[in-house]
Amino acid sequence: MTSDLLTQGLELMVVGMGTVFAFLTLLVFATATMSRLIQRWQGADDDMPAPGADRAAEVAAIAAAIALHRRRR
Amino acid sequence: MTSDLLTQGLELMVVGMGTVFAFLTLLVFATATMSRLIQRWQGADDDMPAPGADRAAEVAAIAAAIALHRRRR
Amino acid sequence: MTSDLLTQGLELMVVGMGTVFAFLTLLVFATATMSRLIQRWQGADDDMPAPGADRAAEVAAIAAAIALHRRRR
Amino acid sequence: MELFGELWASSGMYQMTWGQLAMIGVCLLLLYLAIVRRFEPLLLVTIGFGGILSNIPGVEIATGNGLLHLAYVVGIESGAFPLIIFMGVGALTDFGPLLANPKTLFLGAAAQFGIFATLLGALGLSALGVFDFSVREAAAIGIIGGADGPTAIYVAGKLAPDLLGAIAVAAYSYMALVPLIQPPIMRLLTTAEERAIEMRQLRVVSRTERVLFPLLLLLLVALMLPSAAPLLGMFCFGNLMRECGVVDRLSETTQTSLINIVTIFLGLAVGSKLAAGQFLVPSTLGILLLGMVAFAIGTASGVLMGRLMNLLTREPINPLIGAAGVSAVPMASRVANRVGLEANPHNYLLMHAMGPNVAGVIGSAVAAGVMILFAGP
Amino acid sequence: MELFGELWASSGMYQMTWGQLAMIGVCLLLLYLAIVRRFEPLLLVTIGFGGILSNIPGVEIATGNGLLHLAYVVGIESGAFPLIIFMGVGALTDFGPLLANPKTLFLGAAAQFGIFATLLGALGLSALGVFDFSVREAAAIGIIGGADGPTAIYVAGKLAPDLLGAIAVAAYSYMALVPLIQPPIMRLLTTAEERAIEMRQLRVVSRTERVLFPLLLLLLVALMLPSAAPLLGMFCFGNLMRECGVVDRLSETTQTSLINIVTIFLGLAVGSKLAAGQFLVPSTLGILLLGMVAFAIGTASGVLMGRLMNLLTREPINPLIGAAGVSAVPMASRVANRVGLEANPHNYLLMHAMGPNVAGVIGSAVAAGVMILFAGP
Amino acid sequence: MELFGELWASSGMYQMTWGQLAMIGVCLLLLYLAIVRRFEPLLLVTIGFGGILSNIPGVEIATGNGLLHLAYVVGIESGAFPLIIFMGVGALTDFGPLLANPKTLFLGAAAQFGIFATLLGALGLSALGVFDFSVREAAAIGIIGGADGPTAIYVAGKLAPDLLGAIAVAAYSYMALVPLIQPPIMRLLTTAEERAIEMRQLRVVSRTERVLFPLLLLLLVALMLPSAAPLLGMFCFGNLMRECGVVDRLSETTQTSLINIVTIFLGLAVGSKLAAGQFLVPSTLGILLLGMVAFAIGTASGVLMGRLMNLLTREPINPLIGAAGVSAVPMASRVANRVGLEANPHNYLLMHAMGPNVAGVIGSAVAAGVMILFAGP
Ligand code: NA
Ligand code: NA
Ligand code: NA
Repeated sequence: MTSDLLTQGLELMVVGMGTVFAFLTLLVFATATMSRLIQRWQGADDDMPAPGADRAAEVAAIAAAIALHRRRR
Repeated sequence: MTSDLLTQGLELMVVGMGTVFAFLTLLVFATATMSRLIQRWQGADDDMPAPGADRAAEVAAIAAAIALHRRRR
Repeated sequence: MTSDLLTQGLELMVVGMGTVFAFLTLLVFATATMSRLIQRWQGADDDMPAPGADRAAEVAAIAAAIALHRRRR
Repeated sequence: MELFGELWASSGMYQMTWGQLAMIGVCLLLLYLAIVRRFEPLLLVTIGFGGILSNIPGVEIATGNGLLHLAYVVGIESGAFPLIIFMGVGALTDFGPLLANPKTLFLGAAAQFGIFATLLGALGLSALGVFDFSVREAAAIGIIGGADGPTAIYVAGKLAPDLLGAIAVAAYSYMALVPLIQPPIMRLLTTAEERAIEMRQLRVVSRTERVLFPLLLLLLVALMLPSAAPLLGMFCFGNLMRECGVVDRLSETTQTSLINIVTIFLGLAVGSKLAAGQFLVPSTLGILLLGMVAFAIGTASGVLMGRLMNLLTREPINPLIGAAGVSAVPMASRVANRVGLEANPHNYLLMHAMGPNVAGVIGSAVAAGVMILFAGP
Repeated sequence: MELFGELWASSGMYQMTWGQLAMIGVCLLLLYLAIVRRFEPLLLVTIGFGGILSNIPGVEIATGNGLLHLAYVVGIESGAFPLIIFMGVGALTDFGPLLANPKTLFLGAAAQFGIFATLLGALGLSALGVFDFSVREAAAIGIIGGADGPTAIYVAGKLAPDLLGAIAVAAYSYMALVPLIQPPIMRLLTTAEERAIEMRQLRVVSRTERVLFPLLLLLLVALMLPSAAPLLGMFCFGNLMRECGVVDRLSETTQTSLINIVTIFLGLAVGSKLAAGQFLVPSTLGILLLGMVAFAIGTASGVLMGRLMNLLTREPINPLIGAAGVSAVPMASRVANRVGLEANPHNYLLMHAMGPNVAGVIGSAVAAGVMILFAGP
Repeated sequence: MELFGELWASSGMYQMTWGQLAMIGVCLLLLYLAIVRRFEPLLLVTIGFGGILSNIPGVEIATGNGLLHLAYVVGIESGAFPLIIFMGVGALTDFGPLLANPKTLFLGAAAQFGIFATLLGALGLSALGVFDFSVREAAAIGIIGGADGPTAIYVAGKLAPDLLGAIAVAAYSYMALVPLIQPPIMRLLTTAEERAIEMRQLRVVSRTERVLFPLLLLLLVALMLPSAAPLLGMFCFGNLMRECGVVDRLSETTQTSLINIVTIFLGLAVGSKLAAGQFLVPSTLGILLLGMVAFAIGTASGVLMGRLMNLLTREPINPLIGAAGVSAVPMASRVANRVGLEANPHNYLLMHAMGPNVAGVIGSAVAAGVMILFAGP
């Protein structure tokens, strides 16, 4: 019972944080892509040029880092 | 059954349009009368004089015409 | 039954007016006290000085008078 | 085609009873008083129109799944609408004058005598067999003397739902008639000298006092008379939102959209009780009669209390402000002011009358608490 | 860990049906029409978004205790939301042009022919076995021709709840498409000379007339057609609040907060009927088709009636304003005005079209009353 | 007369328990914090006052047919109030900063670690026998770490209604205490150099992006995590109304009247859960304790994630904005800004912190979806 509770808790934690990160990572990619497309079509109502490619790279790096970082815990 | 449905539909159409016209005709007369009375009492806050009589005549003419026009259908 | 109704009515009247007066008398004292304390602490955002003491006296007088006045009825 | 027959059989001309026709006439009268004479228009327009709708034969409006009946069940049977209105009234109430001169609470207390005298009267008439009011019904009728719409509706909803229509109509009609009912009584019971008395200017009241008062009142209610807590609790809540200064957006909405929306549906729901079958009964006549009496007695006892206080206190008190003790905010205060000006053109009683006036609201809510406690379920 | 399995099994990607995907597409289209093309945005945004929510698999939103389903039960099954909206529409309606020229009511009557022709059509198709609409369903579909959202929703809620989603979508979509649907029909059925006719300036209407009209209308409904009383009663109530001048705070709230709040939840609730299971059925196609027909016939009969009246009356009447008889206030009036200006640059029909336009609202409410009376429960 | 006896027996002084007295004290404290210290006044005033009403003995307010209990059943058991509030929050939210720098979503994700750590902690304490929380209860308690009132109330209503009072009080109290709780943690986990980092100015975001984002988010939720759809769906709906530009009247009402009205009744309804019997139990202590822990851990993991991202990205990122990932909009952003200014007087982080701040709202709603999915009914 006792250990059982803890196991459930651990599972929920892993799955939960996993879902949260997975979902928000997806959202980051989706949003970045959307913005890039919109800017390509409409062009130009932004101050700093957003070179989608390397931003996507950054994002990937972070995502990877997070995975690592979470495994450490 | 088939013809039955159509009969019901026809009845509903005749009765329905009949009611709509009857009701709105009544409303036309009632409104015209109300306005005429109010203008007679208060008089004068309108631009074009509204000689109730011939308006009522008009209305009657139209009502008649409608009846005709509906019978034709 | 008849007299019974009246008795109930009389009782309700006495208890009712009693409660109303008791409650509002308490509220008068409580309010007066509250205001006095607040004015003592913050002091001074009012035009006429409110010497709590004699006001309380007044209040007492009135309360007494009411009791009298109600007994008379 | 027999459909035309059905149409005729379903028409109002065919189905309408004389009672319904009469009630439609009564409601048109209420609309006239509200629109042309500007008597309590917010409630008389909504109640009056709701009443007309409720007397249209052969259609579910004030019954079954009709909108007005739903509003009645959801808002009045549950007590929600009057309580929300009371919250709004609290958010609209300025306790400043009362705090500047708390003694005026006694005037608000005295004026409630009308409530209990009427209760006694109603039971007396029942004892004489003129009417047949139970104690509960008599209590609900008495509250008309409180001259406070939501309180009357709340109590009637709890003690005598069948009389709610008549009680609400009486309450609002007489509140509307305050300018006609009160002055003669006020003149009758005061001397010209008394009416001419000018009162001391009210002191300024600090924000702290304004914020603490609703809490003080609430705690007293909690300790003394829990049965008055729903009404006075919501009233204090509205007033605290108004005065605390940190939830202005809630207070503002409560004073406008919320109270307006609820007023519309409260009025329509009350109107649903003006259906001929329920309204055109002998007891209605008794209610209108007794309500008038309650009003008169309340006004009288408020004025007499004013005279008494003027005699007992060093500080000059104009007895006219006692009449404002019946509530009917702010109409009763305006009346006191007007009658005062007749006697003395420099005599502005308006602010002084606001004290007893809001005290009257508290007083009748307390009386309502007593009624619900002793006559209640 | 099997939890990830559960997660996947509960995901939309795993559970979503093609129907739901398709409906989400349809709803995105509605949002596009509303946001980019500005077609009836108030309703198409709320209905469209509610539709998307209702097609998300595996979660209670449009079902059980989901918010949208609760809104549907509380607001539409009870009929409350459309009636409140109708009250708001009444508070937003100016009967001036109608009062200045009451004859235009005939145009509002004629345009309702679309409703009954469609009813007949729907039954015809069922007779031919193309669709299988009951009389009730046919009646509810016909009301689309009334070009009046709340009326259509109210009737559908009473006569054919299963078709409500399709009917509401059809009604609002076609109301949105009025500027595309009507002009060709109007040009087809009128000569250039007729379209160029300039009408006499409307007389000024007194406040008394404005105040009495809603009461007059209500009494006529009460006497003639009680089954139309809920809709027209609330409509008149809103209009009386607007015109009587003594309850402006209620009228103002009705025109803003109240109608806005109810619109939001009405839209979401209607959206709950766009769940794939209910919406993606053959009958929906029939409804969209018949709704379009109803609209066209209504427009046509309005215009023809306009020609007839122009022939019969000394006073010049531009037949184009007949097209406004279908309601769709105020879009239809703007359309009449635009088409009129094409034919004659000095021909401003807007105010003249408002008469038949609001008459159309009354007309379709009367038709709704007839339907509920004869096809109803 | 025995009536006076009854009166005494029914009085609060006679009936009140020590527990009720204590809870009234607690509620007065909440009112003090709200009114004098201006901590989350909108909710603490309404909850606090509702709590007082709920501890008045011998009267139906928070029970039976009492107004507060009705509000609880209608608005919170059904989940309607928190969802409507969430719609309002959506209509008040500007996603501009988030769209200008979507990476900040990772900060909003990291800060949710507090939720799950607390869940684990609660279960640990239960395993140790200190408390006795079920998995559901532990999940509901964890959500306090989301620092998002409506989300916490929504989840508690679904998973642990008995704990709702304590959870709501904890959530809003700690959101109110953000300016006291967060700074020490933020200073502890960052170097002065990091706190001094200035971030690049945010690009301008086009209207198209603003309009499409809520739809994009909704579709992702529909595909990935339907159980989060009620909360995030209403959130996106509010935001779409705000940004689409064609339903401004609906958006405006949602941001004012509607959210205000619902806030009032939500607060009162939550207050009904502060009745002594329900609130004064050991578990409440545990909840307050764990809530605080959840907050601290959430803040910490947000800040650490900020450091990590600063190391990994070419673009400078000030770790302080990570603390805003817990939501508590906009308080947490102001705190980040203030702490940033301490370290570098030219360092304005407010707008940069708004990104993670709204990301935190999304993050905790996603976490709530997971909880409801796995711990839910
Ligand atoms: Na009173
Ligand atoms: Na129409
Ligand atoms: Na959060």
